[in-house]
Amino acid sequence: MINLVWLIPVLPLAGFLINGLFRNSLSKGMTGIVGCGVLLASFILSLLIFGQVRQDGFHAVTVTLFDFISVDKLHIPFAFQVDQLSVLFLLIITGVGFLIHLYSTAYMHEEEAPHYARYFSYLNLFVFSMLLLVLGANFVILFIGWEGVGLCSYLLIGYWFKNIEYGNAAKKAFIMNRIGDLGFLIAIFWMITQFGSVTFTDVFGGAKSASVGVITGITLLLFVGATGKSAQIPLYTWLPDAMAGPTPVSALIHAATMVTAGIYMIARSNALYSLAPVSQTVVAVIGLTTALFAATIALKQNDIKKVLAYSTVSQLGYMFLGLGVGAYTGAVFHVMTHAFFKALLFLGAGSVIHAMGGEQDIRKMGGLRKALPVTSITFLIGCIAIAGIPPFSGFFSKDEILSAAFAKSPVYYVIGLFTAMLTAFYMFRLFATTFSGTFRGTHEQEHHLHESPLAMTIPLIVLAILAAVAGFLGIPDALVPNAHVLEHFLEPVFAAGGEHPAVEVSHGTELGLMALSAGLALVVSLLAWSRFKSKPELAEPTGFGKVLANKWYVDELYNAIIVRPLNGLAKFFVWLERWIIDGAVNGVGRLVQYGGRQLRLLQSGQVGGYVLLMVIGILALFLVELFVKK
Amino acid sequence: MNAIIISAVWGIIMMFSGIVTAKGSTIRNAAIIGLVLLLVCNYLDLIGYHLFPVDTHKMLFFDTFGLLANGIIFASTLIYVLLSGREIENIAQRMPVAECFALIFFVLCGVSLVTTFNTLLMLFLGIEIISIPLYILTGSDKRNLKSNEASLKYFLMGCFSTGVMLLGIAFLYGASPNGSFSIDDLGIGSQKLSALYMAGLLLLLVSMGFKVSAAPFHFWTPDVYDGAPTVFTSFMATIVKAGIFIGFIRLFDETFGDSQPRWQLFVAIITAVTLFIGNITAVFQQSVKRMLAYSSIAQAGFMLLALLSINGLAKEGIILYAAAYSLATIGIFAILIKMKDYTFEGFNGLARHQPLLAATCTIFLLSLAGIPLTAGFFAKYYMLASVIETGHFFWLVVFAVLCAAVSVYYYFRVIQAMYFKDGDAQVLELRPGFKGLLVVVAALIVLLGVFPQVLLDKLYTLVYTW
Amino acid sequence: MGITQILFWGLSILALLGAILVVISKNPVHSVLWLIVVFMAISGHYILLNAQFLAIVNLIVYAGAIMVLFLFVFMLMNLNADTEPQKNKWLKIAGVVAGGSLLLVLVAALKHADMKNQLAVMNKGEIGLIHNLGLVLFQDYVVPFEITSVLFLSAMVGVVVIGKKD
Amino acid sequence: MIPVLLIAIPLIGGLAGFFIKDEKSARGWSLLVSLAALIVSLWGLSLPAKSPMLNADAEWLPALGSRFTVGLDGMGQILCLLTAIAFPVIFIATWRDEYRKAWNFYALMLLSQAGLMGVFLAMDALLFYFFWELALIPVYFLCSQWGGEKRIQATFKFFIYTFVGSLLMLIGIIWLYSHTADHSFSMKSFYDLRNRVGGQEQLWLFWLFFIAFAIKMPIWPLHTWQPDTYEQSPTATTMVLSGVMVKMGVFGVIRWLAPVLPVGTWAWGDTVSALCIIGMIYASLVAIRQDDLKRLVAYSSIAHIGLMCLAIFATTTSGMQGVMIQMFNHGINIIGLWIVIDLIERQLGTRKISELGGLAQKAPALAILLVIVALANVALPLTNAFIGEFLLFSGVYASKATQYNVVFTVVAGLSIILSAIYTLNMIQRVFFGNTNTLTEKAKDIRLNEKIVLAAIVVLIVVIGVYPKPILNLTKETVDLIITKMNYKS
Amino acid sequence: MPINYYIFLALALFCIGVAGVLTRRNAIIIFMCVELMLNAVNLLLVAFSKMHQHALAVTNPQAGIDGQLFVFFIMVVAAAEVSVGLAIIVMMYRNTHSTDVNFLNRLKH
Repeated sequence: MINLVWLIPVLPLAGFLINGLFRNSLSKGMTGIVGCGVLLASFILSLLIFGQVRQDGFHAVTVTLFDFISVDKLHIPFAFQVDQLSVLFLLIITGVGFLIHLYSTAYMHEEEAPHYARYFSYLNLFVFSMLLLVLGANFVILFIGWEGVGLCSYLLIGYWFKNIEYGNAAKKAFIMNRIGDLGFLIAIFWMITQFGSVTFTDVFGGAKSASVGVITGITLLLFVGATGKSAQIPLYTWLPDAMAGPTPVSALIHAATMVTAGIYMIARSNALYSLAPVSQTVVAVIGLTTALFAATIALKQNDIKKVLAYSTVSQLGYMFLGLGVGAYTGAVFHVMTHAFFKALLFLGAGSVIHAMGGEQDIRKMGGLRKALPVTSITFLIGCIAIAGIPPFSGFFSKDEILSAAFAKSPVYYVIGLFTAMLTAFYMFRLFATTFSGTFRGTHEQEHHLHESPLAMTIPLIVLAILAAVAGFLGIPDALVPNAHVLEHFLEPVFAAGGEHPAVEVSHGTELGLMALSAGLALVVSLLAWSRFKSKPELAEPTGFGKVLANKWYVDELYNAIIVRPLNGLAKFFVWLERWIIDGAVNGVGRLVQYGGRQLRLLQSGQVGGYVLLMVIGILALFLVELFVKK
Repeated sequence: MNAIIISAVWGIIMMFSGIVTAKGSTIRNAAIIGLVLLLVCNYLDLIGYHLFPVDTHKMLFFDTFGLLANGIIFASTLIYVLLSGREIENIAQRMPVAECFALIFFVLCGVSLVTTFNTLLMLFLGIEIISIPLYILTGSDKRNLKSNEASLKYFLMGCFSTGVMLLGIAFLYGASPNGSFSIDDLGIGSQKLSALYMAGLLLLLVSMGFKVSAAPFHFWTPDVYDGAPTVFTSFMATIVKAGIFIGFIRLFDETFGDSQPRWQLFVAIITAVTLFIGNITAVFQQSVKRMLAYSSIAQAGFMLLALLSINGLAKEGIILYAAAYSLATIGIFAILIKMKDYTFEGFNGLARHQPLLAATCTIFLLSLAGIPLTAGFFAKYYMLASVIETGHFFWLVVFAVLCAAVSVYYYFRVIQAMYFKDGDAQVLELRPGFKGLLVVVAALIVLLGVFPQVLLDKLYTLVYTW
Repeated sequence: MGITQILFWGLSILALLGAILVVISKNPVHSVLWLIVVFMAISGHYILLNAQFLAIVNLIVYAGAIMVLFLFVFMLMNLNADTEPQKNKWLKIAGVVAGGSLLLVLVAALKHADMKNQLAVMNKGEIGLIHNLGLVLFQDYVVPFEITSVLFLSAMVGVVVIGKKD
Repeated sequence: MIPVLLIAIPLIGGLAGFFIKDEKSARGWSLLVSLAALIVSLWGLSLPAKSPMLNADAEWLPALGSRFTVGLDGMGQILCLLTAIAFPVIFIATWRDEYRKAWNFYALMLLSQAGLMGVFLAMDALLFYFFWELALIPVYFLCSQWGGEKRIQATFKFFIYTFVGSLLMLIGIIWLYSHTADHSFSMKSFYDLRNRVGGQEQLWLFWLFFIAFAIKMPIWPLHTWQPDTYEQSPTATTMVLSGVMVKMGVFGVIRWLAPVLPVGTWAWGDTVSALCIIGMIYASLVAIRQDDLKRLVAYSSIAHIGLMCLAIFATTTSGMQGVMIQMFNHGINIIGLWIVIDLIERQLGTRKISELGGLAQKAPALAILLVIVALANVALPLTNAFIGEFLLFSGVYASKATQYNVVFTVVAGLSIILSAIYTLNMIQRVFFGNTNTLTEKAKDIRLNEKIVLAAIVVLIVVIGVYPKPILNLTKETVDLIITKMNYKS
Repeated sequence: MPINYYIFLALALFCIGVAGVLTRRNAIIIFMCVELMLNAVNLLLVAFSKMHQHALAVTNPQAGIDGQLFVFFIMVVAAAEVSVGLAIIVMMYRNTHSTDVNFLNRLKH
């Protein structure tokens, strides 16, 4: 069975090719069937493989397809590694991916057939890349998928290519990703020189004998890659802009794929990070900062998708905090739960937007609860989950990270907790503004309001269930001993990285912390709910609120310190090119011409002059003879 | 000896042919026969069959180098007459054709002397025999003030350089240990040279430099080449120059060869100046004819490299260079004569009206520029290689190639005008034979460019078995 | 200082003086005449050096034939002093300076020549006599001698061609 | 045998082409000839490496010590294949371009192919120089005759520029020749020179060669001929220039410089690398600000070639392998880009990015194909260029020839980002957004163009996924060169 | 007489000739100055000839005779040159009615 693992990515690839090549001849129905069908097939395959992997005593299996690059002593096979971590991700990707595909068949139904097919082919390609990323048995295959998802995000964000703004957002995503990718790439080169290989087993095996400095360097560079892909400071600004794409795409990017790539990669490299405490600290600090930072911005956003986007950035920050403090399982756990509730939230938002005829500003919504019952309920579940209110999934995963952070340093915990409160606040602000109160849109929209079709609601319901119950996969020891299914499942992967450095927190403390965070989340949620239930925030924010609404002016800052100087430099180079470098070349030519014009004057036409010059020539020769020593 | 006597005699025959017939074509045919005869006899000489066993009392020495050079020169002259001979008749309203051909033969006689001289006296006489007819040919367009002016300038400066040369010879005579002009006796060896000897050497360098238009003794060249009737410019710039160059090499090889390190620097300076002035000044010319005059200076600069590094490669190379340069220049001049307008603009759009003419002209120009696949490339190759072989004067080599790059600029201006610019280049009437011959010349150039050894094989074996 | 020395110096001064006057005379005819003086002085030198044949030839060919040709041409053209406009003063100075420096440089170059004890013997030796010269000329130098005929032929043809009125 | 055929077929075909005074037949003829060359090249690929068919040797200039020695080693195979593929592709892609006196155009194109083949096949220094120049002449005529408005000046600059370089190289060749043990131009004698030419001499000899190659590649700051020439040339010629001709420089360094003058190469490695890197960043930045599509691609080419040159001087096996494969890839990719640009220009009569926009609506197939080619240009994984650049960068990073390898990698790596910027900018501004009055009337591509571009895309992906055959092909050459470059051994 | 005297005398005459060529504008006079130069050389050759005779008289009674013969040839050549030169000058004069060389500047640059 495991040998068929290559089918898992190949099926979406086939879907991509079929939909892409025959986009003009396929009907929408066929397209949808192909697009979703391949994902479903992959999901089933993943389940089957999962069945094998979860058996006790399973060791990671490497499936080599062919020799990819083989130069000198460096051999990079095109190989897949199947182990607990990759299977878990496989399930998340194909499962959530399938739901999103399904959802899309309805959501995108108004598109023309060729574009519809194009959309699905992109989606399939996206999933293919992501699968490649998690399946790759070495860093290069991982990198291929890594860049692949970057490309697909570019294509999907810019899906409506007529709009130049969307195009810019797509471009920004790609370029930001590339900046991170460069770090990743250099890390790979470093590994090659250091270990002579990029295969996970070789690298992790060799890491113990390498110096801490080297490992720190490599891990930091890898982290640079991760900040790009997973939208961490300083490379996070592309993600909120990426809302330009169709909403299901946002769901895909934010929930199941792409942004989790960074988490996956660091989790995968836990063996390296465990050896580099400095890197871990950096990861934790950056993660935490990002979490807080994004959360503050989310407070003042009015675009339904933007709020969700910043919440994603913030949640990703959590995951990095988890990775940084050594709670790899917690981070992966959070990835999973996040995949569920964030997909749910985005799809719900999509449903809202669908109903609103494309409107995304929450200030123009309100009272949608009645018109969209399924959507509103599932959305509420999502909000509760993300806010960390027990017993929904978000609570468990977030709590695992927070307790690990507390063990590392209380400061981490306090900030993390504060961020969690902010999360609860802005999520319920969003929910309250959108779904309760009175409708604030146009009459036309009001008439148009309707619950979404089944193809959209079914994924919502499925995801809502998952968001609600997935937390039970990771019940902390403090509550029920040995109930942490996920930790046991993933143990082989993370154990390989060495002992967990986190100082164990006593169960009592942990329970206290849990109660504190759950209580605070609940309180803040209710606060927000009541605050915005009937009096939504409609005015333009002022003062500090304005700073937040404008995202701390980071885009403007980047523009001023990077984009503009770069443009200036480019302009200067163009000038240099024209006047100095080419000028020098042309100058030589002109000098020759000028010389010709001047020298020609020697040819005065006067015999006397000629003879005089001849005599001077003779004189010169004799002077050389007389005075130049030989 | 065959060539000297036959050229002199044929000159006299040509002189009298004017009495027998006034028909230009007959006279020209007679000249062609004479040239073929010269070639044949020279070849006989080359393979050791001497028609006139004259005891020259060591005044002349016939070696392969000289005879091969003669062969090249006669062949070039033959091609020249075939291509442009008819044009001589066009200036013949003022100038009897027969006499012109007679003078050309006398010049050839002088050239044969210069290529085979063995005493300074013969060199002197040879140069004078070359020069005097040339003064006249230059001025042969008697009503044309430019022609007059060119002739007088050439004459005055030529006499001056003769004076310089004689002073040099006198010094050498004074320095020679046993009072002789024979170059066998002048070779003093590599010991320290007397001041007299050195002064003589320098003066000879100057005067020979003058004859081959090496800077700064080149000033007559542009004016004379420009002023002279184009058909004779072609003759002067190619055949005569090549001939004198052979003599130049011979003089410095046989006479001063042993003291080469002593005078190399001077040659290097002159070469550099020549290359510089020739190439740079040519850049700004508006008339193709005058550009070719400057280019001939530039080419002389390249040939001087052979003088700098007299060795096997140089002597081989100078023969090839002479051939390559003469063929290409004769070809271009033959085309130039057919042009109504000698300026660069006059060539605009030639390729459209006369594709064949333009194509052959391009090959000639490429050869002059030294692009591979043409004889000019190997010619330049040999020159550079000979200097590099000596291991000194590397800077000069680099300088030479930079100048060669400059030369591309003005040669390609013609190509640009012909091919890439619009215009209607006016061309005089062309005979099919003329075109055919141009193609043959171009083919020869390409042949030499691919297999230079065709020409050099004989020389090579001889040079290295010496 | 014997008679030969006195003659040497006298002739030398005469030659130099004549030469300078050739250059600076305004009237071309005067120049020609001064040139004849120079040639005579040089012929005198030849005689001193026992090269009688050359002395005579010099007188006959140069002073006699060639200079007369010059005079003819002057008369033909009716040239007199006024027809020659003044050359640019600076060019003139440059010419004189250049000529002077050439002399200086040549003298400097040859000053140290090892010629101190070399003598040009005077009044001795037979080689300058027509008998000896003739023998050598027609034996060893027969080739160049014949070759000069080509030179003359070409000069003749040239002069005829150029001089002929059309 | 095969090398001779590879040179002779286009040469004779080209010469014959001058006499086919009919546009259509000339076009067909040239396609036929180039396809014949392609078949021969493929035949050559199918033979084992030691096959005697892959070499030919004949007397040429015995007195000069030069022989007509041609042979196909791995590097030759790959570059000849590139040349052989490029020409038919170009002919098909520009099938509809109109030329005045088209037969001359096609004949000259074939002649340039012969010259290029000769360069890649020559195993004798003088022969190499011969072909080096010969490849230039037809291109000069092509550009000057059929180019844009300022073609004469632009191509003339190009010609003189390259001519200066090659003359300097000629000096170098002669100098080395005169120091060979057996007075021979053969490659073997040249490779044996490393023990006979002292370090001091190698220091300056290096530049004689390198300038020639650097101009051809081109390396900053000797690159200024390139954008002008690309801009002014007819697109078919630009494809030859950028697709194949710039590889002459890279090839020259690998075959005739690095193994011959290892000390010089080592000593100047850092300097040259610095130039390459400056060039990469510089060209990328300048590319960002270009409005003319051709100029943009020209500058991007400078950046890419800079990376190849950088990797050569890294003296690592993987870097060198990267150069080999990247030479091929770059040729394929850039020809693809030119085809697209040519299509746009032919349809709309402009290359100005600012005048275009929204083409993806009108020409979706074109847009998709361009995007793929452009992504290959920015070295996205699973395209051929990724393999190349990955190896190049890893080679540079692993270099032991320089102590600045990390700096070089990082700074050069910035060009990856910059290349994404200008490429995406270009795609966006040409294909995305709304149409304007000009692009309103654009149509999608025709079948022949689609086929050519699709073929290129297939090549891009196939090599990107399975580069092994090509890597294996050049393995031996790379090992040889690296061994020779390691002068200490 | 020491040979040096003759050398310097000849050089002086030669250089006066050169100076004449440089300073005068009349073609004929320039030509005459060239003749002056040739004569200086002739004188030098004869002097050298006598020097060689003196130095080599023991071994070769004919020593030095080459110099005098050379002078003879120079005279021959000079005569030929003069005829051609004067013919050219006359031709020039016919067209321009001047023998001024400064007048000759149609050809330049």
